Amino acid sequence: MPVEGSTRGDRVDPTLAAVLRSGLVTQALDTRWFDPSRLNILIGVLLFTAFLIVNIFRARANADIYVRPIAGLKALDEAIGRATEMGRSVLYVPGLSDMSEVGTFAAITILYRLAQRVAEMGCDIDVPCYDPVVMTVLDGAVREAYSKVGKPDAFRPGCVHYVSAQQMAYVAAVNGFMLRELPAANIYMGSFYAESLRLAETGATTGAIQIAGTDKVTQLPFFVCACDYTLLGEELFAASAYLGREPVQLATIIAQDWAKAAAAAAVVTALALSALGNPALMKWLGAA
Amino acid sequence: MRRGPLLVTFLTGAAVAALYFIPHHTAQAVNSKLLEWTLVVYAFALILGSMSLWNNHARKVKNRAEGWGYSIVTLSSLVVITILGVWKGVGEGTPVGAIYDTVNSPLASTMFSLLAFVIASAAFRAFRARSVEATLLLITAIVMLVGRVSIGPIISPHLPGITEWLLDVPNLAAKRAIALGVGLGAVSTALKIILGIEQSYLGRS
Amino acid sequence: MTWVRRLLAIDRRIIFLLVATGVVLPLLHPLNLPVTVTPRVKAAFEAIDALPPGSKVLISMDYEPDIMAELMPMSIAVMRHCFRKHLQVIAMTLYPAGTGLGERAITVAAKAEGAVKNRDYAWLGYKSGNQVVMIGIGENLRGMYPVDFYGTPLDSIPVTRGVNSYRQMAMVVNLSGSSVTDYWIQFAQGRFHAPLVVGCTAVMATDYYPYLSSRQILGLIGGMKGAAEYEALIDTVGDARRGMDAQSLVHLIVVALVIVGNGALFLSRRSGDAGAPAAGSMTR
Amino acid sequence: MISTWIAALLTLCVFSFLYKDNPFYRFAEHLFVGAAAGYLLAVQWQSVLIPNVWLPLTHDRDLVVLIPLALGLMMLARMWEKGAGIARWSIAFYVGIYSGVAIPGYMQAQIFAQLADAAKPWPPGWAAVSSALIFVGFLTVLAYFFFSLPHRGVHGAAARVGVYFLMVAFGASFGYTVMARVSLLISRVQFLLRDWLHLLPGA
Repeated sequence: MPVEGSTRGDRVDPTLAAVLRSGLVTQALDTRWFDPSRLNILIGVLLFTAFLIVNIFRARANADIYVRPIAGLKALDEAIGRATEMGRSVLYVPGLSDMSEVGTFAAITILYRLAQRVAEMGCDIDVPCYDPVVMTVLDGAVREAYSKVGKPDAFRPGCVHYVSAQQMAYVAAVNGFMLRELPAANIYMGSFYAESLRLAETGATTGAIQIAGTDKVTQLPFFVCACDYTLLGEELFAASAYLGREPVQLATIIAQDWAKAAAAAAVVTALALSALGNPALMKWLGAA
Repeated sequence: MRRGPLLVTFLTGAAVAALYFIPHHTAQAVNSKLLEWTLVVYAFALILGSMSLWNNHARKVKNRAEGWGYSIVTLSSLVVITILGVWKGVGEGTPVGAIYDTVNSPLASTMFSLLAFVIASAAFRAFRARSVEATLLLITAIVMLVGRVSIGPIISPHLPGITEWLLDVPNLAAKRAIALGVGLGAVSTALKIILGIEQSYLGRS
Repeated sequence: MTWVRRLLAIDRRIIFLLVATGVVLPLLHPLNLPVTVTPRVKAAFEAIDALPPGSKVLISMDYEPDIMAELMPMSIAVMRHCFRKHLQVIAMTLYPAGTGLGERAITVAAKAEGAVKNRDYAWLGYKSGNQVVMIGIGENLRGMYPVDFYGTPLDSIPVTRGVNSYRQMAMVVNLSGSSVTDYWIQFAQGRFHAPLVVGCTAVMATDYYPYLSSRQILGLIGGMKGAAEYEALIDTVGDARRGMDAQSLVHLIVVALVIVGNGALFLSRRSGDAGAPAAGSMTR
Repeated sequence: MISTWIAALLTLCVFSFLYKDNPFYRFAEHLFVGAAAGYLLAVQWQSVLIPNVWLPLTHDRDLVVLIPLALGLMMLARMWEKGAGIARWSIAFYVGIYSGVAIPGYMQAQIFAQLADAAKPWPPGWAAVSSALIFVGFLTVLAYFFFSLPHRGVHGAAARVGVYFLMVAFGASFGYTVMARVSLLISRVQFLLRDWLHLLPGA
């Protein structure tokens, strides 16, 4: 393999050369107020916003919207019940991500619901946090949940707490907690990374009920192997909507389904057109 | 009470989203500034987080809770490294840099490498071909494990090609659909936040 | 079938010992099995190899010590390739704990290839904010990094003089172990059309095949194996290649464990041994 | 030299966990939590608060910096229960920005760019079979993640096929993940054998 002095241009794949050149376009100060190549994205955003709004109105008018049931959600109640009986706590791990990750929002919504159940049943919950901003948000959500069911005094300050923003330090601390405090249920909801297997395996050795859900697909095989119930990928988002049964949340799921159908239709049409020798739609989709 | 913050979210979110479509240099300068500010907010949030860590362990020490001695270890390392880092810097050649190389770095990488053992034990005790799906998953995993390393071509010269095909075709198809779904989920969450439909981050669902 | 029961209930520490042996033996007595280069790593190599000398390459080493085993050899190999091709490297990290590692990687690579700080490379250090930093660089590099890691203004460094954004960079290389890679695709590539090459942990590698197909990324180096392939491509022997024998052996051990574990469970079920322990502590 | 010894001993403290949970491991764990948090704090100070707040304020007299500074300080109000309302403003700002950034980002990279690639004409010959499979896989996995229809009939069948594609993809991830973890262990053992015990040849 000649490396030193290997030449460029003559034996470079032409598509590669095109990409490389397009990255080097030099430009003067831009004075345009709209970038026409991004029209497709704008249309996509507007269309999706429309799907969302239409479905919110539909859902408000008629709350009887179908979302297929998600196995594993029922288990949440069972887990809280078991924790209450045993007089042990529920451990809720809200994922290892910040407020820029959707999984985190699902984790917040699910915790808000879960904390209400926990407050009603009168057991204890512990929420170790990875990101400091997420911690402040979750703390607010749990307080709110306790007030909502009329038990603001039962809220234990410090039950939502920061551990570390370094992954393995976080895992070490949470694993230690699981082994020493033996929570009756470990619930993992949100965006997880490499820590998934260690958390779930350690949790399983303590005999706790384990329920997991993550949008991080690479971690799913491990959760599937070591947990009693696992929500696959997007089921996490659907779960946060399903749990609330609030029209707005359900409407989101439906809007996303519409968008998926639209995406599938666009691909099929664009593919058929480009097979017939008209790549315009394909090119437009990839213009931005 | 929350109307103000909701308005802030709407204005900043809508502005930053719109700025994507506006290449004008003034607009982009505004964009940069807004983005830069979030860095500062994050830094303060981290201070807040560290205080929470402090309180948690300080409480353990005060109450002489089980393992409080270890909490002293946490508290003192937190204080020493923060002070040294603020005072002398954190790069290579500073005391914190040296502590980082001798303490943080080996601890972090070893904690992670424990996973190799955990996986091996789980391979024996937990990874079960319980169903058609699980069987398919395990067989693919085995083909990958053997076919992607040096031993693969020795066992069969076709193995690397098969693994490449599995990655390039079924894997690509599924991952593309997943990326699309995740993308839509992200856009819809962000839209709901900007439009004030989703308020859980303000402590209300 | 008591032996099957006993096998299934084996102390996990015996498995740990097996794995440890599988790692230590080949390191002490290497077989030096050949490393086969896969197409995606070759594509990454060729994308960098195609750049004319003097081109600026932004290399973001977004990882911390926990996964440096995979990404550090990769960083060194990629930067050695850049230095050999006389490309000018602008290096940075988005992870606070990556500061020391990035600096070490670039120094090692520079020493090996005789590259000089500021003439051949600049080390910008850490900035928090992921996406924010990526967009920031696209608009005004100095807004994010007014000075390099050592406090020198960017205009006083030959490598960064005149570099204001991705427009003056021929390529962006992201070496990362987290979803930061998604953001590089969205922002550096998607928003600013910078040609992008990705190196990531093996865990993430399979997720990025759709982006290879669409050419949002031009090449993909996955994990220590990918790093070993890159080392082979630039004809050096680094930590990654030295580890590959152990990698093969431990893979065989894990495969054997899966097969034996499943086989034993199957046998114990078939012999109607209802008392067989459920498949270890993890399955319920 | 001393630092290699300390690093090696800490490495062994962590590995001792494989035998069982013990005081050495707990010591290492707690040291790690504190050291990591302290390091992050110091790094934020040096690389954000100094260059993005302190220097602009003292050197350039750039008063605009007071805005993010105020937002940051408001965040600290969260320390007291009554401050939650004040901190909300900072959170609102932070979340708003990240949401705004996410919308076009995801739309372009994970939706439009991928759709455009999925609509590429198929190559001639055998390669078309692979392209067709990718196409079928993409649509059936989408069908699995379709929540507003029950998994019955044609949609149910498509979702089943989609699950098979998902499982192969999970299997691939799985294999690669095992690979990654083994690599990490190899590197630690390289450190112990080479840098500490000098049983392996040079770095």
